[in-house]
Formats: sequence, structure tokens, C-alpha cells
Amino acid sequence: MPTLQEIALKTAGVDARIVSGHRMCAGCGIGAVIKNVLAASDKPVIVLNATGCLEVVTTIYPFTAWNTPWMHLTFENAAAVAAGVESAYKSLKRRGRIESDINILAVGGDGGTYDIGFQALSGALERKHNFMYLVYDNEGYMNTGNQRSGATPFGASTTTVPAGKFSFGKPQWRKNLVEIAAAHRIPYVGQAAVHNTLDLYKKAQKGFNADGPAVLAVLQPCTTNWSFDPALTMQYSKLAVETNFWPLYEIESGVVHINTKPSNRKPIEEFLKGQSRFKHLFRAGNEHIIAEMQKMIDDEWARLLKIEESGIQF
Amino acid sequence: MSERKTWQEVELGVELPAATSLGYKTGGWRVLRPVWNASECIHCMICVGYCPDMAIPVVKSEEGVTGKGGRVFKGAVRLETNLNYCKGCGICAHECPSKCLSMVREEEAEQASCKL
Amino acid sequence: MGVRKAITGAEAAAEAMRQINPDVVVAYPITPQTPIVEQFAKYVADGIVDTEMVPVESEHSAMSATVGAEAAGARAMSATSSQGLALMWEIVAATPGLRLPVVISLVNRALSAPINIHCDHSDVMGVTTLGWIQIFSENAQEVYENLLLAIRVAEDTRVQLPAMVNQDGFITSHAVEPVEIFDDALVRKFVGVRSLNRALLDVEHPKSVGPLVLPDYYFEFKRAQEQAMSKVFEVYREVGTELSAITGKQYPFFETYRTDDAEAVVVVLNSAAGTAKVAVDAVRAQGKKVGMLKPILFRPFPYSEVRDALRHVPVVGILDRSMDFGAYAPVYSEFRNALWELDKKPATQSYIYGLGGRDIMTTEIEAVFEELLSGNLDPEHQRYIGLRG
Amino acid sequence: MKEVYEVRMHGRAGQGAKSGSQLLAEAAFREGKYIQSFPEYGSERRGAPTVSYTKIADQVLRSHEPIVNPDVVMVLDFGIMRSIPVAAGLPDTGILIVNTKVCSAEIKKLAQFNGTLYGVDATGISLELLGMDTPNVPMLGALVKLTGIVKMESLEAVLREHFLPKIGEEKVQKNISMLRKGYQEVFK
Repeated sequence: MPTLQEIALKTAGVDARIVSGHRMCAGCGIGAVIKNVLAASDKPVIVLNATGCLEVVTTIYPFTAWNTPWMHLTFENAAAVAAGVESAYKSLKRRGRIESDINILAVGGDGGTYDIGFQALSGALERKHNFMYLVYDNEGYMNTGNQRSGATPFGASTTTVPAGKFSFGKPQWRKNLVEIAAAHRIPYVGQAAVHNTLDLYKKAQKGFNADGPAVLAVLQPCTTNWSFDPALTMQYSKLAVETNFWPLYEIESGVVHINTKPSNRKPIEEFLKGQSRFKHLFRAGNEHIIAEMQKMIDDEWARLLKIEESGIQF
Repeated sequence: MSERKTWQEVELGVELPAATSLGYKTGGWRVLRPVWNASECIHCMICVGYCPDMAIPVVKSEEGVTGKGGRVFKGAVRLETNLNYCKGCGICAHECPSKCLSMVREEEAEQASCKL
Repeated sequence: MGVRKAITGAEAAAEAMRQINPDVVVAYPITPQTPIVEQFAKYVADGIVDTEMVPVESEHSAMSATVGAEAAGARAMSATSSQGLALMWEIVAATPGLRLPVVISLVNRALSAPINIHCDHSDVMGVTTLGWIQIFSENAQEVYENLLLAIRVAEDTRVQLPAMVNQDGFITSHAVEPVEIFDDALVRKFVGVRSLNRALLDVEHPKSVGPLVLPDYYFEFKRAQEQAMSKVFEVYREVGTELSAITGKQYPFFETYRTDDAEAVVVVLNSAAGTAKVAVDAVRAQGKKVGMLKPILFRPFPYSEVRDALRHVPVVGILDRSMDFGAYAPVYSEFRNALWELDKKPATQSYIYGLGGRDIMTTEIEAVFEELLSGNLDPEHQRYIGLRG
Repeated sequence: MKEVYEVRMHGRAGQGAKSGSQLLAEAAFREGKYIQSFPEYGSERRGAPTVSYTKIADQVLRSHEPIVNPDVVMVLDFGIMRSIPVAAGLPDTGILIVNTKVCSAEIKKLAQFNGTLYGVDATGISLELLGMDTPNVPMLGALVKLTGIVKMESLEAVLREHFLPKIGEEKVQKNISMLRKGYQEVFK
């Protein structure tokens, strides 16, 4: 069992795999996500980064915060680039030209994963490349100022689907990436959240150690575009779990296991309030939208519990 | 940044050596400064795990350091926040279970410590 | 001395790849390129090569994974055509900026719409500005040799740029011709292995590849990339000389055919150059002095050499197998540019031929020579060969 | 007025240098001037230093150069002067306005400026009146007091036009009060 102390020693120093001097927004949880995930690998890690917040803020020439081999090509292909790196690794190792053992991590935001990078991800999972795909999910295109993505939740106002006289924001529910990933019959899929460092670290360990592809989806509240006080990032992450909006669970060799079951699930309003993207839902006349959201969350949770209980394999 | 490179000097294939961002001090972004009261700290490492800027140094201490209630904490212990990089988000202070961190307006902290 | 085989252009490309035995081959099938990857997959399946072959889910991922493998330190290759290249376009643009010497086979095919699977050069002409070395091949033999050449030019430390070797879809890729395959051992020694100097897999020396570069530096990187392109000429000559030692052939930037005393010359790429040679002979037989110039190295473009080759020619007809709608056709533009510096400029005429696989006949090229020699020219307007109406 | 009057605003992403620059330009536009307002686009993150430019002229503005020698420099965040040479290109006869409580010699030294330095406690004003740190509006009030480059009425009208649909009458009034307080409380 890892401890916070062990993890802290791996992430805090100048010899950690990602270091200070990056330009994430003050209070952005992506820093905590990536440093803790990288620390979970007991082998050197090669990172393949999709275009997005993480890529932009960590490498503004001539500065890079990466202390591990890293590459960015374009927006939609982190999984395909990872597939190429993994193939090169296998080939060069087989030919005796390299010796080191490594882990390969592809990482993207929800835009680069749920949307534009979806095909490349699916292809790489189907071909069973040995790599982990990490998505830091801030529920929209936050790098460019809050445009809608396939991960944006129902009811959220975004700049491309704004709330207005005739619109309450996004009319569709978000895509369930974890289950879609699991449908590829890969050895490990995990859903984690930035505030739960130990759970995140353990899931990252399992992902790195899996024999074959792994997918790790991590909720990452965006202080800038959900517009809350930067000190509250971890609180919003916690609330997402405590409301069952973002259950912490994993699918290991197809078997679902829920890691945290809130004893008293909080109403979804607790998570929504204080976020600018949901502000309009609290206006008179919009109560039914919150109610609909609550029902969807409860239904999804009940469904997840049933799958877990049944023991049926994905 | 020193003198900018010419086209003859830039790296082949835009390949950067690792960790050069340590030369970019994001501490200048800070509006609020975390003030750490070491005597109230329990070295739980929650702030370290959360710090988005990797701005809280941690060392392994055999002899230990004195923290809350005069207790000696051994193993991984945190040090003073590295203000070269801390952007002052306040997550550490907000999440600290022993309330050993507080956020103070940078201008006041600076004037108080006569560092102008 | 090599072995003579009766194979297609696609198989000739696969033969080159067999001898190169790349670390990684990533591909997605598309007509008329598919036989290249099918043939190569067979080599993999039979253990004739020990390449890691990755059959991906799209051309976009094919190019992405090829670039990923190349950045990791591998020698990676791919192949595509037409829509496939169009889908790859974004990564095709990114590859030279990262100075990754990927080599691909491009089997030239018309672009949609309307959809058409046959030969023209609209695919390759859409990527001439992106910074790839572009080499054209008249026949299967040239496809094979050009691929060997391209690997070495691309990977040379002075260059470090990607390269594409072109052949005409179906006309070359699917036609069986005799091809001389040179000795495996000699060729393998010639191509060598790719250095791991820049490998991302060198975890002892971590680096960040492909960072965000703002206005303060982007321009400098692009200038450095242009410098690398300008080095291709000398490297191409040197590597060509080395390859000559195995093949006994020459590797010029372009081929001239009976141009020395020519009063009219046509310029034409790829397979139609062979047809044009027959036309030259036929017109010469009538006592008229005509010749042909076949560009081989199209990027970088050898402007001064082309100028020298054509400075004595009174009239040049330039044949394009693609159009640049609303502008001069791509090959025509380059030749007009090359000739601009001459005090006494040859007259020029632009011709469009063969779009979407329309055949071009020797008689049609003979008619072009007639027209060029007649002085009936209109350099402002392109003319169309074999077009109804 | 010189041919083109140029104002440069230094702030942090999220503090409103860009919108402050736009408000100023639009106020001048209402007065029949030719204007340009543009930020420097990088990959700004909340808290990162940003720059915005405003040009005001009686003739059409054709050049799209950034401002090199401004007439006025506004510093929305005191701390930014530690990393950014805010007074670069500002002649000694120019005006430097800093969001600060005091105009000490130390601040002047930090600003690396030999001319007259003005202060306004824009953060204090906005925290007091609005409960949020939006220093751009009080800073604009200080700018009007010192330069008269636009009329207060114009700025108030622009504020109302921009913000009324977004934040409602009450907060618009608060912003106007902030603007006026910045005007009154600018000091040397």
C-alpha cells in the first residue's frame, strides 16, 4: 500500500518526472493529476501528449516542465503516437538495440479524448498496444475558453452551447468513456478524481502494470472556466464524488468494482452551485432541469451498483 | 531569459532538454502568499500531493522535525513553500487538516517582510 | 549484378522495404497503394523481415504512429494515396517541423470529388509546400531505387527531413515490368541502420519534442528547416554516387532526353515521361529536333540546374497532371520561375493532361511538339490534352 | 493631443487588462475618435502576466504595430513589476499608474521609472465596493483624472452598455462608483 509520504517524496523534488515552472492556471488540478500519475510508474515513462491545457502550459519554448521523455504531435492522435512509440520500443528491443524497460503514457484532455481523439484511442485499444491512456477531464474545451465537448454534462452552459432565452445549455448527457473503453476488453479501466491522491496513484499503478492497454479517466475541476476560487479545486472534485456525479470505480479484466460509495449522497445542487456554467439552472423556472439531472445521476448510480453486484464481466 | 537564439542556434527538431522550466519563476503571478506555521504542521503530505506547482519541497528526515504539539515528525517532511514557483492558489491552505497554512495578500506579506 | 524480376511498381516498393527491413511500418490500405502494404505484410507474416507492422484504423493514425515511432528512434515507413494523404495532411505538415526522416511511398491518385481511384498528381501537388523531400519515379525500377536513395538522404545528419517517393497509381503501381533487384547484402549495407542519437527511447537523456513555440521563436525554426532543405542537393548527389556503386545507374535531379540540340522540349513527371520519350523519338524521326525533361527531385526544386538545362531551348511545353484552379499549374509554375532569370527566356506553354487516370498517348505528345514548333503559343492560358469539347 | 495617444496596460490574465483596454477604446470611440484595442496573445493562464494596448487618434489608425513608446502605462498588479519591465519605452514625461496603496520610493525603484508615478488602491476600491478584485475599472477612473483622454460620462456609458445585460443594474452602479472612486483617489 503506497502512502502519501512515499508519493510526496517522488513528486516534490527537482528530479521528479514533472517539475515547477509550468504555466497552468493558479489552482489548476492538472498539475496534481499528472505528477501523481507519473510517480506511480516504477519504470521510466515516455509521455505522448495531445494538444490541450497540459501540453500548452508545460512546454512553452524554451521551457519544458517535463523531466521524462515527452512528445506532442497534434490534437487528436496521442493514442496513435503512443502506438507508434510502443511499436518502436518492441521492435528496437527485439533487435537488441535498446535495453531499458519503460512505460508509455498517452495523455489528453476530454476534447482530445472523448471527441477528436476518440478514433485513434479506440484503434489503439483494439490493437492492444501496451500503454496507458490518461484523460484529465475538465468537461469541455477549457484551454480555449469553455467550448462544449462530449464530456460536457447536461445543463452546462458553454460558449458554443450557451444558456439563453431558448436554451438551458447542453441538452445531452455526457459520454461514458470508461464503459466505452471497457467494451474494448482491455485489462484495466479506472475512473479517479484529482482530490483522492491515494486512489489516483493506485489506479495509475494498476494501469501501468496492466498487461495491455489501460485507460484512466480523472475528473479535473477547472477553476478558470467553471469559475470558482482556485483554492476550491479539490472541494469541487470531492463534491463530484459525494454527489455520485463522478463515481470512483474501476473495471479490472472486465469486472466492475466501485471504490467509494457515499453513505449519504449529496444532492447535485451541492456540486452545481458556485460554478458559472450552471448558474442559470438556479433561476426560477429551471428547477426541472436540476431535477432531471438528479434523476440521471441516480439512475446511472443504480445501474452501476447493479453491474457491480451482478459480477457480470464487461 | 538571456539573449535569444538565432536560427542557426535553435535546437534540431524543436527538441528541448528536460526540465528547463525550473528557470521560469511563476512566483511572480502570486497575489496571495501561503504563510506556513511549521509548529502547527503534521507533515501529512496532503498539501504536497495537491500542490499544482510542485512548489512544496519534501525531504526525507531521519532525525525528524518538530511540528504540531511539539511532536517530532520523521520520514517525509515538508519545508517552506518555494515562493519562486508558488502561484498562490490557496489549495494547500484550504485543504490543510491542521490549519497550519494561511493565505496573506502578497503586497502585505512583502511589505511586512521588508523584501521590497 | 542483381536479380531481374517481373513485378509491379507496388511490389517494387515492397521489395525496397523488404531490403530496408524498417523497424516499424504503419499503414492503412487505400487503392492503389494497398498492394504495397499487402506485399509487405506477407513478408512480415513469413518472417522474411522482422519489422513491427502496425495496421492502424486510419491514415491519420498511420502517419501519427509513423511519426511517433520515428521520434522514438525507429526507422519507420508508411505508404498511401490520394484521400489517405489528404487525411494525413495535418501530420504530413508537422513531420518536417520535428525534423523526423520518415519515408513514405505515395502512389499518385486523383483527389475527390468526384471520387476517382485513378492516377493524377493532385494528391502530391497539394503537399508541395509542407517541407517534404519529393522524388518522382517513371517506372517500377525507379520506384525501387528511389526508395533506397530516399532513406539515406532523409536520414543524413545535414538533412533530417521526411521524404516521399512518388509513382503513378495503376499505371506504375499495378503494371508488371522487369525490375532488377540488387544484392540484399549490398543494399542492406548501403541503407544501414538509423542512429539512435535523437531517440525518445533514450530514457537516460529525456527531451521534450514538439513544444509550443510562440512568435519569439517559430520563425527561427522554420528558417532552420529551410536550411536543411537546401542541403538536400549535395546529400542527394553524394548518396546517389554511393548507390551508383551498387546499381551502376546515375541519380540526377532530373533526366534530360535528347535535349542537347532540341528546338522544343516537353517537361513531364512520372510514367508519362516514358511515353514522351517515344514521342520524342517519333518526332525526331521526322527530322524535328525535340527533347524531354523529366523532373525527379521536385522538392527541393533544382531551379538553377533546370535553368541551365533549358537555356538554349527556344520553346518548352510543361505538362501537368493536376491543376491549381485559378492559377498556373504546379509544374508549369516551377519551370516559369526557373526560367525567369534568363535574359533570353524560352517561350513556354502549359498543358494539362491525364486527370483522373485519362490516358495520354504518344500521338498526343507528338501533337504537343507540333504545336510548340509552330509558334502557336498562349503562355497565359493552359491547354488541355485529350479533353472533350 | 499628439497624433496617436497610446496606453499600455499590464496585468495578469483574469484581471481585466484586455477588457479595460477595450472599455477605454470604446469610450473614445463614442467621442468620435479612431481607436484600436488589442491584447498580446500568448498562452495566458489566469495569473500569468498579460499586456493590452489602446490607441486613440483623430485620424484613421492604419498601423498594427504594438505600442513601443506609450504615453501612459497602467499596472493592474503591483507584483507584476518584479518580473516585467513595465516602464519600458515610457518617456520620463509619461504617466505611470500603479495599483497600490502607497507610492513609496521602493515601488518607484521596482517600476524602474524616473518620471512621475501615480498610485491608486484599485484592488482596495473594488474589494470594498464590489467584493471582487477587478482593478481595471478604478484604474480607468484614475487615468481619466490624470489625462482627460476620455470623459467620465463616456466611460460610464460604455460600462453600462457592456455590463447591464450581464450583471444587472446594481452591479453596474457599483462599477460606476468604482470608476468615480478611482478618479477621486488617485495620488502621487
